Amino acid sequence: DSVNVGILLGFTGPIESITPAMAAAAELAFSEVNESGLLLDGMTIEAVRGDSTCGDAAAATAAAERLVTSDDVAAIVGADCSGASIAVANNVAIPNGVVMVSPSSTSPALTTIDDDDYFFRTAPSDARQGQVVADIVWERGIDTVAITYTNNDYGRGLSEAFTTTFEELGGTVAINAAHEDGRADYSAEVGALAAAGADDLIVFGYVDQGGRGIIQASLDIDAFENFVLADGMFGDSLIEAIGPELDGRAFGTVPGSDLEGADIFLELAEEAEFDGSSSFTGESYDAGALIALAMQAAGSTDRTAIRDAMMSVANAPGEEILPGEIAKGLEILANGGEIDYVGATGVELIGPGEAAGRYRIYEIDDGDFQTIEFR
Amino acid sequence: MEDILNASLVLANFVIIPSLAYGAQLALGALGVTLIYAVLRFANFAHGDLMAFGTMAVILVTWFFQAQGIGLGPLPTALLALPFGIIAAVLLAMGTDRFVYRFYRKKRAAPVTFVIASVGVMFVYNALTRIFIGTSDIRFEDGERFLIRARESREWMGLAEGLALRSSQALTLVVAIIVVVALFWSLQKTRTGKAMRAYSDNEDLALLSGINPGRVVLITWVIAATLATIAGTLYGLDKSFRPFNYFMLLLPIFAAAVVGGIGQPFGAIAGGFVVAFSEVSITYAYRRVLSHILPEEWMPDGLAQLLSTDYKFAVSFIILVLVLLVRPNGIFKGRVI
Amino acid sequence: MSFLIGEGMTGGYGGADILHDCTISVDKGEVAVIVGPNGAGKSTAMKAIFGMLNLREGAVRLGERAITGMTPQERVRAGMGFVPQTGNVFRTLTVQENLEMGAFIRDDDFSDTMEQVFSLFPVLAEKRRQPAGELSGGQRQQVAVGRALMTRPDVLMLDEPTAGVSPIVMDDLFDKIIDVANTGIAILMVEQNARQALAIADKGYVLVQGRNRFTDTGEALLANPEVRRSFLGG
Amino acid sequence: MIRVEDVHMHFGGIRAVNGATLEIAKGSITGLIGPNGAGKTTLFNCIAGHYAPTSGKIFLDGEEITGLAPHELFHKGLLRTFQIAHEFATLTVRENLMMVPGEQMGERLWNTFFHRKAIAEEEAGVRARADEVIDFLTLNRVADELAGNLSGGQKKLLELGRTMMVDAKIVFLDEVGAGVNRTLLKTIADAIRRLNQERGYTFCMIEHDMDFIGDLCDPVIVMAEGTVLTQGHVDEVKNNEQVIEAYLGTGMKQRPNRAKAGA
Amino acid sequence: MPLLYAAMALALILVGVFQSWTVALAIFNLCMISAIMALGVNIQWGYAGLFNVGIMGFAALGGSAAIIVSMPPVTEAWAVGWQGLGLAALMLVITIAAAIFLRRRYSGSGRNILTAAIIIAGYFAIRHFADPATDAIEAVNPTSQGYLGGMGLPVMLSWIVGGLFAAAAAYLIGRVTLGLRSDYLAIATLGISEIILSVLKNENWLTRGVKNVTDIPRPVPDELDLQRSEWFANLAVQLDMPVSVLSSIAVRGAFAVIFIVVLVLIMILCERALNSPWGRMMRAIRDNRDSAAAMGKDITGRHLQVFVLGSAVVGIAGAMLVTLDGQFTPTTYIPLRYTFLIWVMVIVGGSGNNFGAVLGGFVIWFVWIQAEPAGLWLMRAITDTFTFGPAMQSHLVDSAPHLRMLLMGVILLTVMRFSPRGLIPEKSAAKPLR
Ligand SMILES: Nc1ncnc2c1ncn2[C@@H]1O[C@H](COP(=O)(O)OP(=O)(O)OP(=O)(O)O)[C@@H](O)[C@H]1O
Ligand SMILES: Nc1ncnc2c1ncn2[C@@H]1O[C@H](COP(=O)(O)OP(=O)(O)OP(=O)(O)O)[C@@H](O)[C@H]1O
Ligand SMILES: [Mg+2]
Ligand SMILES: [Mg+2]
Repeated sequence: DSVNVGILLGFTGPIESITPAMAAAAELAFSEVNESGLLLDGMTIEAVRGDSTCGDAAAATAAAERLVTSDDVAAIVGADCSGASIAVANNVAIPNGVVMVSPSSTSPALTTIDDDDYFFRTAPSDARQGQVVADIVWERGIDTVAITYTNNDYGRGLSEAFTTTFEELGGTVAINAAHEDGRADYSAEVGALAAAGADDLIVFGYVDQGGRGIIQASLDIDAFENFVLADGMFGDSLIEAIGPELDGRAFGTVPGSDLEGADIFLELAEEAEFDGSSSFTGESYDAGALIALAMQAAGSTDRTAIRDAMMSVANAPGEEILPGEIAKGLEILANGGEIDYVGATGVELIGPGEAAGRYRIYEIDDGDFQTIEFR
Repeated sequence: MEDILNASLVLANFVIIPSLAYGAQLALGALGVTLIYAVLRFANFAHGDLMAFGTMAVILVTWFFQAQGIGLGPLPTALLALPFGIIAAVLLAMGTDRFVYRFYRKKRAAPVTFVIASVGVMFVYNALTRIFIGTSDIRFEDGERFLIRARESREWMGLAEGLALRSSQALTLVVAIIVVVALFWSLQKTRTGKAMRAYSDNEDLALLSGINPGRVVLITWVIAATLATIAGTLYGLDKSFRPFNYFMLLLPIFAAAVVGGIGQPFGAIAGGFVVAFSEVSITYAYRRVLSHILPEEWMPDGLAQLLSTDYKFAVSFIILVLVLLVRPNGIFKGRVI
Repeated sequence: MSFLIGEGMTGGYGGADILHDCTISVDKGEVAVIVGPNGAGKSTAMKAIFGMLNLREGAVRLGERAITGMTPQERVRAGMGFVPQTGNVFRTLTVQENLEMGAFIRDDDFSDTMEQVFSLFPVLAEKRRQPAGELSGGQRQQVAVGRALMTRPDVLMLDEPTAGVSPIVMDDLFDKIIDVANTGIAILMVEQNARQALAIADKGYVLVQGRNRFTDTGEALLANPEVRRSFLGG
Repeated sequence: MIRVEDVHMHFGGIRAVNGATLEIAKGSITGLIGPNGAGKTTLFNCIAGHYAPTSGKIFLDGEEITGLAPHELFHKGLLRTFQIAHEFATLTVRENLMMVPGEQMGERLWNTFFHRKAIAEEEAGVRARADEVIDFLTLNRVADELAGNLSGGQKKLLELGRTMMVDAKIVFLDEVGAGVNRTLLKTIADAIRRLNQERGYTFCMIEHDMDFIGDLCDPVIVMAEGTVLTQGHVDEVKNNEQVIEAYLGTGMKQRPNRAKAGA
Repeated sequence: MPLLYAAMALALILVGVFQSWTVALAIFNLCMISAIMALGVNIQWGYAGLFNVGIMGFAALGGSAAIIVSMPPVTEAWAVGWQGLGLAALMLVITIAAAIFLRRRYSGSGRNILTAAIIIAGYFAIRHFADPATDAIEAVNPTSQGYLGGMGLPVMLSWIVGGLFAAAAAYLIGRVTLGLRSDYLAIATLGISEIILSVLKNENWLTRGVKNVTDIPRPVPDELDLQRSEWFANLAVQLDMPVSVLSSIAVRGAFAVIFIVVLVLIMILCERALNSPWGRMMRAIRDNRDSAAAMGKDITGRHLQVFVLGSAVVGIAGAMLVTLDGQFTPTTYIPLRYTFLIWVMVIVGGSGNNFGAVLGGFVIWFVWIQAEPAGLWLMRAITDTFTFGPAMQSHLVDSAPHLRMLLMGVILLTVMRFSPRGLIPEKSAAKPLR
């Protein structure tokens, strides 16, 4: 017996370079479930991929529609970009009563969406991260910064949240300028940012996109002292691409509460031959795991039942479940116990069904991300 | 004196060198577009993805060489792999022409039919590249990254500002100049070049002059694919390889080709630099430059920026539209169809 | 057996046939002229002989060879030259380049021939660096003829070479055509300045609706009152 | 009717028209001749609004028309044909003619939505007129053929036909005769004469066929190197030394008869 | 032609049977929007030969109308911003008036410089008043509002307004650029569409910029409301259908009916225009501008007319699309999807023929959407039939989405191969042209 679960991510389009790893992560969770054979008396999960294209709401809706009505999925991991997530939620998931667990939509707008409780996300809202970044920057004694953000709801939302907190703290934002992803050249942006007179640059962008382009260009002409990064910039490819020049010059935040979970996940990813440090892979794994666990807790693959079980498996009380321990979780649930899924990113769903937003503060040094603290 | 030196160093670092390198990258791409346009009379939307394909082949061969420990010392290994990439791209382009464009040429289809066919070809290339090498971001540069480093040069010159010059930037510029001169010379002076121009002007009459159209088309694709691979590889060396970026590069490349006067090799070069310089110089904040040359009390409060970088892309296009309004056929008076 | 012959040609542009069993031939050193009303198929016949049209029936022979299946560019190499009626210059190429393209298949030094063309059409020498697209109508016609002369072909086919050229140039042109024919080249031309053309023709064809209507020596056609009235403007 | 005062038209360094001054009398059929490249077509283009002259003035019935757009001139009754045929290639011959009349109510978008009856009636009228013209030009066989597929001469005829679709004041003909069968050209000459006499059209025509010019035109204006060389009745002009040297040549030379020579 | 339309209908029905009816309806609705956009492009290219590659900009502009018409106004934002914006608007009017006055009064060499000076001065004056006002507006509740909101009117009104927006922009753009010829016009329009998009992305006070506006009201009932209402639940029981499925079908069906009405209306007008002396005149202009001008046709005027009309139709479709999606996300507007794909529709369908353009809209959208599952299916078929190593296997699976592009390209090229002049070619050009 098997049940379909949709994976709706932007396999083509602007974020196509990070999606394969995200999908692989979600599927890793499913294969753990399937190998254990413990889900609902040996039921297996069949992943069905759909292409959200990230950009095109109409195409995303069509793909979701197919997943829901034709492939009859019990729940969906996705979508990724906030625009696509909202379109899919409003036009397909909510009307049809299908649970969506987005690993990467961080727009604050999703907090207030009228979702009949069907929309969840393992990524926290940007509003919180902006505050955290502002705090750590201020604490390090930096009072003037330049900001560059990727020109979409993620970047813009983060920069607004950051600016508000940072100015309340007494800091100055010398320049706050957007950059477009996927452009050929970022010298103009770096020129303007550098001229503003700040020594430190905050980059609210994507690691495989304009964000990296900007850091690269800044380093090439030695425009800034330090770089402050957010979750979108967290990823090994940053270090691989830029090399030792960033050592000791960059710090930032990424969602996560527990070093242990993240490390285990990295190992699992390595075994499964994908890059576990790439953006939103942990969140994707967690999204997949949550869906499976919720099914088990609900005792059925009924869509609404999955929704109702979601919060209880994600949060305390109960036994903490780390990556690789899904089988254990399934077993506990089957025996009528309770679990608190922690996973790769320290999942803790709050209010409207989104990650609470614990952040790991990291620094780049010795060619790697070094964890400093959590908050 | 030192102030002026500092100011010009800032200007060089942030405006001139980046614009030159970026302009040269655009120009190389635009040359290929312009050539196809000149001879085959259509705007080839697949050019960006042809660049990506050629570069992909270069990367695969580069990896092989790197694994074998073959290298060029301070120069990137990719240069050694370049010929292989060119061959791959040429084969692909020739195959495409054989199976797609030749049919429409025989039918004497309208140029727009070719354009749309090239959109179809773009989809196919797009998929091929991604299926072969995936979608992720790839750095394949090795060798010496910098000719001059900002920090070192600052210490060495003892000035407040330094100068940075990457090897890939210099390489791009040199190659661009060589390629355009060679191309221009061969179009104007060689027999084949003249045959190409004649063919582009009037196909029927070219037949009557004994020109073999098949050969002309073939040579055109060979040159275009070569240019595409060179442009793509240089761009990839300078930035990084990501298939999606090559598609996005198409817009500024087209802009460059058209503004320069479509069908004109020198126009492509001029267009590339116009686009690059307008993007960078109009949105640059001149505060830092001014801070070196203006006395304290004259310093403006703001950033001395003409327009925010939010509008960078828009600005370069406004410039384009303005250029076209003054010179409706582009800077070098390209052909109109 | 004539040097160049299009025999029993039947065919058209894909729709209805334009040519019906039409035969045209010319020999070395001869001038043959085709006349007829507008739309009769004169240009079509020329194109058919040059391989720019698919023939349903009939054959084209050059010398002893059957060349029906050859592409136009192969015919050029086989020694045929053609000036079409319209679109007969490279507009973006300069006058000189236009002439050079005429000599494209020649590997020898063609500067002599170019000088001859320039002395025949002095304006062209003056305008040698100007794109042909900027020339006046008559000047373009001269470029077109000059281009064909550059080829040094065995057969020269001209579709209305004198349309739009001034009387003085037309005279020179006809003289030149005679000269060329006298060097042993076969000349086949379509003309609406039919009286002048027939006056120098060894052979004349009157085509009507794609069929041979009259075929005779130039002199005889000129003397034929029906031909004069119906096709030569009295 | 038309007065051209010291018109210059320069393309970069090339002085295509270099101070032309001339007048075309109302009701005349004026010929314009001159060697190739004399600037005749360029002058036409200046008058018909295709180019704005570099300097100089042009008047129509005393009103200055320098620099007006071609379509404005059309509505003032000034029509022209093109030396190199400018047919509408994807329209049929009949449509080529039917599109000419100005101010058709069916050319207003609003009417096409809501006044279809009236348009249909109007179309019937235009069509009838087009058919007359087609008959006259012996284009019946190709009336429904795309104009792009016409033979060279047929395109020329079509050019002429378009001027016959409306009541014009003055018509500029740029070598309508080149490439047209001589027998047909006679009929065309008759038609021009008739239009001139019965409808009062003024004509100005460029032509290289001296018989045609001699038959129709009075006066004849001779241009050379961008200026007016001389002007007068055909016979005067024909005997003008300068004209003979620059344009006419010494007339039909006696050539050896090829047919005999070859035999 | 009827055959082709029947085949298209059959394809949609097959989707209904084999996938689901909601999928079929969803595709159908977007097919219709695509068809309308394609009609807009056809008006410009097929009728008049205007090479407009700025479709994306007009679609986005039309889409923004949906916000401005239908969202509820944000009173707080108006309160803080109206004065500044009003003054800025006043400055704009003054600047334009001054520039016009100057150009009327003076002629001579200094004229252009003076105009430029006035415009620059005006620009700074406008910025002086507008900047604080927009900042204040954007500061109002930025996570959910931060913009002026709309007028709270019925959303269908925005379709007309969207058309008007696009038309107004097209008028301005056309006045400036229509003198340019084909490829130059193309790049100019391409550039201008990017400019329009930059404005929509960065002027947050107006349309919330990249922060997107969601929950735009719909002209049809909400699925959840339907599901909760009793009569509907009863209906579902009677029809023996899950209530959620029925609600989806009902909502999509309602959209479909409205869209059909719009499409048919536009289609009738287009057909009447094309098959009239007006259409003939446009084709003549397309064939040869010089000659048409000599025949008394006002080329620039007519070009402006079709440019405005075609853009308006695209604008209408843009507004409809936003209405259907229920949200306005400026980042989704990329040339590939909103310009090139539409062009593909027109050319594949048959430019110059309205029925062709509509069919093209249907076919290409259908392929665009169905190429995705088809690609997945194909890859599964491959991996099921042959066995590969695990690395190769996962690589192949990851490649599946790109088969979508491959299929799209192959289908496009195949269709064009067998009907190079479009599925339903332009009527008058029935014979091959050399
Ligand atoms: N667009 C142009 N650019 C440059 N030179 C031009 C242009 N148009 C015409 N000329 C030049 O101007 C001169 C006059 O040309 P025009 O076409 O007016 O001659 P014409 O008297 O009509 O000759 P013909 O009898 O051969 O038609 C020619 O020498 C031509 O080369
Ligand atoms: N490309 C074409 N496609 C279809 N029909 C054509 C094409 N070219 C010419 N025709 C038709 O073929 C017929 C003969 O044309 P052709 O050009 O041979 O005439 P012609 O005798 O050269 O006339 P002219 O003296 O006017 O040049 C004409 O009726 C014309 O309409
Ligand atoms: Mg002919
Ligand atoms: Mg002339």
